[in-house]
Amino acid sequence: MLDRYGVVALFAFMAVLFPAIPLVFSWIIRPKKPNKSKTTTYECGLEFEDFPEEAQQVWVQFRVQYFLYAIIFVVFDIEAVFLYPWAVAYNALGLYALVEMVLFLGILILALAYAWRKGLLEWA
Amino acid sequence: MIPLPFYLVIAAALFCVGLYGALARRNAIAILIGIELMLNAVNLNLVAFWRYIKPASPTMDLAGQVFALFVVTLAAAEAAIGLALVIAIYRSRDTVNVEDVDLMKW
Amino acid sequence: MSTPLVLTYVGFLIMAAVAICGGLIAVSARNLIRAALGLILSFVGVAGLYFVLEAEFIAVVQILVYVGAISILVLFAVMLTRGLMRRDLSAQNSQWIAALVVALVLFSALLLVATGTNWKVAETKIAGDLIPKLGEQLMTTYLLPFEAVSLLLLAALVGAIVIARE
Amino acid sequence: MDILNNLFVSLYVWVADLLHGLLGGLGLAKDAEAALVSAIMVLLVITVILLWMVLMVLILIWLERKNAARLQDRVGPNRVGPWGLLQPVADTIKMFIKEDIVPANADKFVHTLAPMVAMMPAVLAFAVIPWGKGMQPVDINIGVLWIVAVASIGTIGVFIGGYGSNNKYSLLGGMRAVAQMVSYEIPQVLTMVPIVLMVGSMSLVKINEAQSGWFGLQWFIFAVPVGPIAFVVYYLSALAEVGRTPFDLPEGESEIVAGYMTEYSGMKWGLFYLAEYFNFFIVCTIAATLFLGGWNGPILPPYVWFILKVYGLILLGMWIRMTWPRFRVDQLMNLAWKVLVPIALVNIVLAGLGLPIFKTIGF
Amino acid sequence: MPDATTLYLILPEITLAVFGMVILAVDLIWRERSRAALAWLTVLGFVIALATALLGWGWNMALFAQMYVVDTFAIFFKLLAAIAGILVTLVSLDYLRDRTPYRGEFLALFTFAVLAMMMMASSASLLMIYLSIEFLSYMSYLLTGFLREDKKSNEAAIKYFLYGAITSALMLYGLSLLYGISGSLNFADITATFAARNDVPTRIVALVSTALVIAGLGFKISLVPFHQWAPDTYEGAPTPVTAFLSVGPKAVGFAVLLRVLLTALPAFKNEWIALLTVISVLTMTLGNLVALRQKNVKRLLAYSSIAQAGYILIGLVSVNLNGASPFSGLNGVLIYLFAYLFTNLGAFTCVIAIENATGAVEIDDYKGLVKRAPFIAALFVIFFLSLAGIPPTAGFIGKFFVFGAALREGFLVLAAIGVINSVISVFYYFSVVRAAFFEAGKDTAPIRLAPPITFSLVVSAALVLVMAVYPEPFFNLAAWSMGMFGVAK
Amino acid sequence: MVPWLSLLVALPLIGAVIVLLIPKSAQADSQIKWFAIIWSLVPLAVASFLWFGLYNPAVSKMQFEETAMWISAINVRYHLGVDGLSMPLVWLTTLLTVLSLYYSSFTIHERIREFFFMFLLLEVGMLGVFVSLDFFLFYVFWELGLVPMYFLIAIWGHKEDRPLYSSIKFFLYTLAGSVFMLLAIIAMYINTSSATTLGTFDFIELAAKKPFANDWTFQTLAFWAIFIAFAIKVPLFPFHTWLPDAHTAAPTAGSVILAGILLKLGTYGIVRVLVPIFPQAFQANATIIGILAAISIVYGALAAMAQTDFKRLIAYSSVNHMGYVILGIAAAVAVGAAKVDDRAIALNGAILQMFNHGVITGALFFIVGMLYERAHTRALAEFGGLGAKIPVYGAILLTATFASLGLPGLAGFISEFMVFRGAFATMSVLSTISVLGIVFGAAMLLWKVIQKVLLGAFDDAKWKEKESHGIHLNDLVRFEAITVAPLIFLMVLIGVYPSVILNTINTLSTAILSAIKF
Repeated sequence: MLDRYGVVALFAFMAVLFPAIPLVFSWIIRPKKPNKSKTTTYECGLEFEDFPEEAQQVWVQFRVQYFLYAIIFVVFDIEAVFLYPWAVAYNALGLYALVEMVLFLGILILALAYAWRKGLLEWA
Repeated sequence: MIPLPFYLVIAAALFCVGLYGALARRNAIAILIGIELMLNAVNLNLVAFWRYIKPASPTMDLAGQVFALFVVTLAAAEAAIGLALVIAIYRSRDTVNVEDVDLMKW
Repeated sequence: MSTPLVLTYVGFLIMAAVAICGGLIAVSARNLIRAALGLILSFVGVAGLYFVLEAEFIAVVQILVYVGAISILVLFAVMLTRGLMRRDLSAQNSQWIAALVVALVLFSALLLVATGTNWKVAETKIAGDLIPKLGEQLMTTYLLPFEAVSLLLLAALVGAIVIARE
Repeated sequence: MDILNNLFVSLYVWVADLLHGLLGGLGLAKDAEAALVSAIMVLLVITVILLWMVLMVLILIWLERKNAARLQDRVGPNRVGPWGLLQPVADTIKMFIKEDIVPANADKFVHTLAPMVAMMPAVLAFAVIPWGKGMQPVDINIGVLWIVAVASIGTIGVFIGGYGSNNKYSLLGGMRAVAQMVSYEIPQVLTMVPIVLMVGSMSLVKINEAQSGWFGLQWFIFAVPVGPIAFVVYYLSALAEVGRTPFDLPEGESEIVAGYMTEYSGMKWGLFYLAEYFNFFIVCTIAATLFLGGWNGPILPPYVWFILKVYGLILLGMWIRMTWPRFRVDQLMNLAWKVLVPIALVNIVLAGLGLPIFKTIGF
Repeated sequence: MPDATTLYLILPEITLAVFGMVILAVDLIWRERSRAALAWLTVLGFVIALATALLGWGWNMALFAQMYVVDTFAIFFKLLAAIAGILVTLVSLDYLRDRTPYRGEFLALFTFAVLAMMMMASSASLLMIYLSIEFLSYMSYLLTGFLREDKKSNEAAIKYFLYGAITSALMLYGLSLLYGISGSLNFADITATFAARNDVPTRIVALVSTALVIAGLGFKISLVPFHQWAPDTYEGAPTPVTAFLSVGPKAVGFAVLLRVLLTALPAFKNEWIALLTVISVLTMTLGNLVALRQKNVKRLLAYSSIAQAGYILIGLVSVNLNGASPFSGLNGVLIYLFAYLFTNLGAFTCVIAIENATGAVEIDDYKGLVKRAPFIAALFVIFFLSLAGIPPTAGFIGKFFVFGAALREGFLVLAAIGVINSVISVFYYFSVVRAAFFEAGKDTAPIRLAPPITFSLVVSAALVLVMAVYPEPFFNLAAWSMGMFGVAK
Repeated sequence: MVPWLSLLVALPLIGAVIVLLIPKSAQADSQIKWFAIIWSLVPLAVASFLWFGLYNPAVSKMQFEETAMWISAINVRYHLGVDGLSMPLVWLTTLLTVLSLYYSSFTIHERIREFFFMFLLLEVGMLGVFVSLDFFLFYVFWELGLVPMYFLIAIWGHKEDRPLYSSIKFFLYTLAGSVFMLLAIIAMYINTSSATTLGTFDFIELAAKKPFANDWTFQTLAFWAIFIAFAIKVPLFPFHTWLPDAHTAAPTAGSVILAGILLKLGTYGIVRVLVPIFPQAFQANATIIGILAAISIVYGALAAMAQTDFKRLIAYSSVNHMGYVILGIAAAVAVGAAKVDDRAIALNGAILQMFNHGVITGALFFIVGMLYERAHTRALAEFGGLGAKIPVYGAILLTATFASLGLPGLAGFISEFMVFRGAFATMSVLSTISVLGIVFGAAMLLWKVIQKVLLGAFDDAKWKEKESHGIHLNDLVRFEAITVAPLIFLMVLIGVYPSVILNTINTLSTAILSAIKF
């Protein structure tokens, strides 16, 4: 008799183990013959060594768009967190809970509308 | 049950680790990481208290859990705002190192 | 000690170790991505502790929000700002010793509080599903913070976008 | 019939009893023995599930390639084994023995960690999936959220895979993949809310049970209009989240080489690949559970119904993959935020309004 | 579902929430055309909030399961918040015009900031306190960093943010301990717990958590040693925001501190008095001494506002609600805050008026100001006199009651340190006056005042003088506001 | 019932506002000047009418009292009234204001509007202090006078004498003292209040209630807090260091008011507040105060002697002269087997000396100012033989100097004599030492002023040379003569007929002393 979360814990244990086993196994049996050419970074046919020193440090200037997406995502993710207990309890609560949730959602829809209208959802 | 202080000690340790990170790091994002650790530690405290301290009302009082839920939410908002500020300063100053951010004296 | 208790201890200790180790990595790793990974590890450990505490909702929220969302935010921010990360600089600033002292002093104070206080502990069994109760309380007792937090999220979103956008 | 319906449950009980008998001789304390038995049983179950899943994936790969070939008027794999059935096995062996090439400047530790992290959520998600009546490893009251939560760990695997390779294509691919995955996580999460609302629980078992009426045909997909809308939104966003064509931009070969997997080879690549199929499989099981009644269905045993539904969804996904062109990145994001999210939100309100109405008319 | 009474009592909050969202929405819909209208819409919102806040006058209700209290004390701070909102909105109009295209967002966030202030004033639960403080903090961070292209603004915001986040985490830990010891989030239960338990470990918990809470709130009110953010933030933030930060969060920070200390932790009065006395002395002295060296007016006012917090704290540590003495400490704090609101906003409005015209914020740039803008120069003197506590200005009345309370409690040394500090402060305040009046400047072009700025200047100056000449109503206001603490008028 | 005192205080305020409102134009400056001068005559007229017309010198009680509740919560009242102590000072204030404004209208050339505004505001402050009978109100007026004086020194001060430094020094010194007084005021209020009754700020009630009667420590603390505030203003050694700086830097009119009135605020406060309210503490500390006074007297004289700057010399002589006032007060209150008459004489002398010093030093500062206007220097070494060169000026300077050093027949003699006459009874040793101060003072004035400036050889060549730079040593012109004439007249009048004022003072002194138990 294990607690429910004991089972989950065993799953977590296996989640670590399961990907590790083939990795270890293949590490044992596979050949290891690295050379310079193999270990260069893939550059669409260009030789990595040709690049100046600072370019070998891989850094691409990412656009802030990604981050803005992440912000919007975080906000809605949290919204979802609040939606679930509400949904579970909804049956017991009655219609006023709907009103409250619509308020909550309305406020966040405004956030979505803001992002939309300001063009943040365009991947330009 | 495991004694409550076990949790509290872990939370305190985590909190102080976070505090150290927040105070000792150079990079603004690293400081933020420390702060997130601190908030996390507090949440652990709250949940542990919720579980162990006799609830104030006969129906199961979820105050601690609810508080923790809100702390999670606020931590997310805080991270969003803080990182936005970090990005803004990176853009204008090419650094996220708090020691380089010294247009004005601390 | 009964076996379930032993197992609980084992779970607790593992999760606590994960949380603390993650935290240590997070504050000491030079590479910010690794620091962020340490942070995630710590989040996972704390989530595990929540499971041990039978606060499964908070645990899963912890994973969803912290691991799934906040860490993404952090990782993106690191990527966006990493161009000029100087490798020659140490990760710690000049006052790290002071910081260490502060943290240790605080820790000893908190340790004293945690262990020296008579917390009025009660052993309560959690019967049944608490999530409906949680939802109910969110809609009644905690209605005000619930609605306020949505405003806060709206404002934070708008503000963060204004600040961060190009 | 009953035996057939409860085949696996009976098997489980029988093995557990056997174990009890075997361990009885050790003279352990009673609760320790029980714990040990159930631990072993759980590990067994996990192993069975994972082996079964690997097998399924091999079949899936074969199926997909065959299907693709058929639809595109080709033959597909046909050399290894009958109808090329052993092709995936050969591929697997190749993966094991292939050299693992790590770029020189890469963050080796992170590079190795990434495929493992990508794999983890898939395994964790299996913990709550109900394969048939009484055939779920564990029934927790946060089942639905659990799936979403662990799935979100996968994004980190993808991200650090991109980062750990120290290659700008990988990095770009990783970032894109993450942006896409998180974007589609939102409609996916939101669209499950109406189901939870109708059931009043997040437990996947309860959700199954709630769909058991009408001779096993009270599926939520029939709960017009909320159900079908939710299903479509879920299915599309799930496909997108697991990066299936036409949503496979992150690894669009023609655009950014192979995305975050560019620098991966050998078993690590294999793990990513496996995880992708696992995830695809998982979202199909969730879709089946939430909207298609899970194991519910007349006549046939529950687990058969379940597998049938899952396979149906998988085939649907493959069909979509074969026939639709790839989305552009802007279309992709537009679809998520400007179409699916608003629809899902409206759907929630609809469900909230509809439920009391249905209740009053005694539905 | 909240009942009608509840909705009635939280009307000001509802108003501000609605207005904040409407401003955002209008900005989204109209874009270009709405710019000027938005500001007036914001002002309208604050005016309505002010009016509706008064509706709750005389009520003493705990709403939302005791988490949210609408009493005269809260209403006092709501009035304060609304007034600050109106004045700051008015002065920010011209300032923002050339500096940011995101004015709709600015006004919306600002409205939310004022909303958060109101929520802080009413919070009577650990959860609400944390939530509202964070709400206000986030809005403050964002408003501080609102000038994205301005390096100083960025820097100010990031420093503010990092300090704020660390201290609020500390405070949160303190709050969690309070929850742990009492098992409840509500102040009433916490008080009851501490009334019932008085053993040494409990006292230690209370002490540690009080110290941590003071750290968090001390950040908001810029108490030493949690003040380091203030000078940089004040200097770098958009000046209207600086003006707001110097009065708004500070005032409600005190509101929360008062409520926490007086309703949740009265059992540990001796402990927190000892702690706060030290902090008060440090705050006054450090603020004043460092202010002496400042060359930038915004920075100077930042240190000044640190020092002012120290004075106000004198009133807090001298709280003695027994008897009907006019020197109860609490009313000193309230009157002081009210006086400080108008004074400091007025002083900052002068700074903004000059900055709008010339872009200058250094003391040296103020040379010859009296020739260019005699009106502003004269008002500067009035506001500085008030800040220094010299009659006949509002600041004097504030100091009078604060120091009076210290004397009543026998804190002679504290009061003496306080008055010595106020003498020191004259020196740096007058360094601005000196530049403005006695030294010749290069530029002599007259400075024009925009009507909204003139209006708020006149209002501030008038109130600064009126409070001194006719303090009776303000005294009564403060006295009524203390009703919740069981002090009869 | 005419609210005379309110009127008196309000008039300059109204004038100040009108000055601000006079529209800008080419003639605005002269309009402002003449308006302000004429307007300032009104308070003088009112004050004269009150003193010589309505005031009853035989009554020791407050006259023309006005009372109204101001802040009921703390029992602050708008309470005005004058008695024999304040009446002469009120009158002197209005007089010196008129003279200063008149003189300034000829000598101030820049920022006219602000100057006259500040000056009228200053008059409000000074009058307010003299007429208010509520400590709160008193304090407000007390501080109100600070700001205009600060601006007067800083803006119109002599640029070469560091006016900015001097003005802020003046401001901070005074403020530093007065904030402690504020604390004492509040403490007295709290002490006189109880759980059920409000305390009081009223001078008369405070004198009756005697706060801290049972708390010696607190009484002493409060006493000293208030005393130091006043002593700084007087200024008494060792709080005097602001004075020479402020005087040298201030414009002539500013110096006149500073010496003539503002210094009196300190001694006025001591008599008004400390003597009636803290008689015990005063008695106990009278010796210390007497010693400080004696030091002030001697030190002031010696320091004056060491000066090379004419104005600084006068400034230090003020330290010396105000020392007499303090000595007189201290002696009047000190414990000792003195007759009440002796005490009354000492106190009368002290109060009269206040008035006289205002007249004499006011005049002296005018006179120095006039010389400075001509010579653009105040260095004593530069002058010599002026008596012959500019005789009218010389005569006036001579008169004022003699009045200052106490030549019989002139004002200074009467009051100084009375102070010593009374003080010997209780403080014989200190008085004896202080007489040295008189000697030094006389020597200083005779040597430094009369001998060096008026007598001696006039350096023709030097002044010829200076004439090429536009410096002309002319004799007094009409406006200057008009300015000093009333003061010279007063010196003589009081010198020969002191009763005009002593009558008023004596009633009060007797009343004050009779209220004290010896």
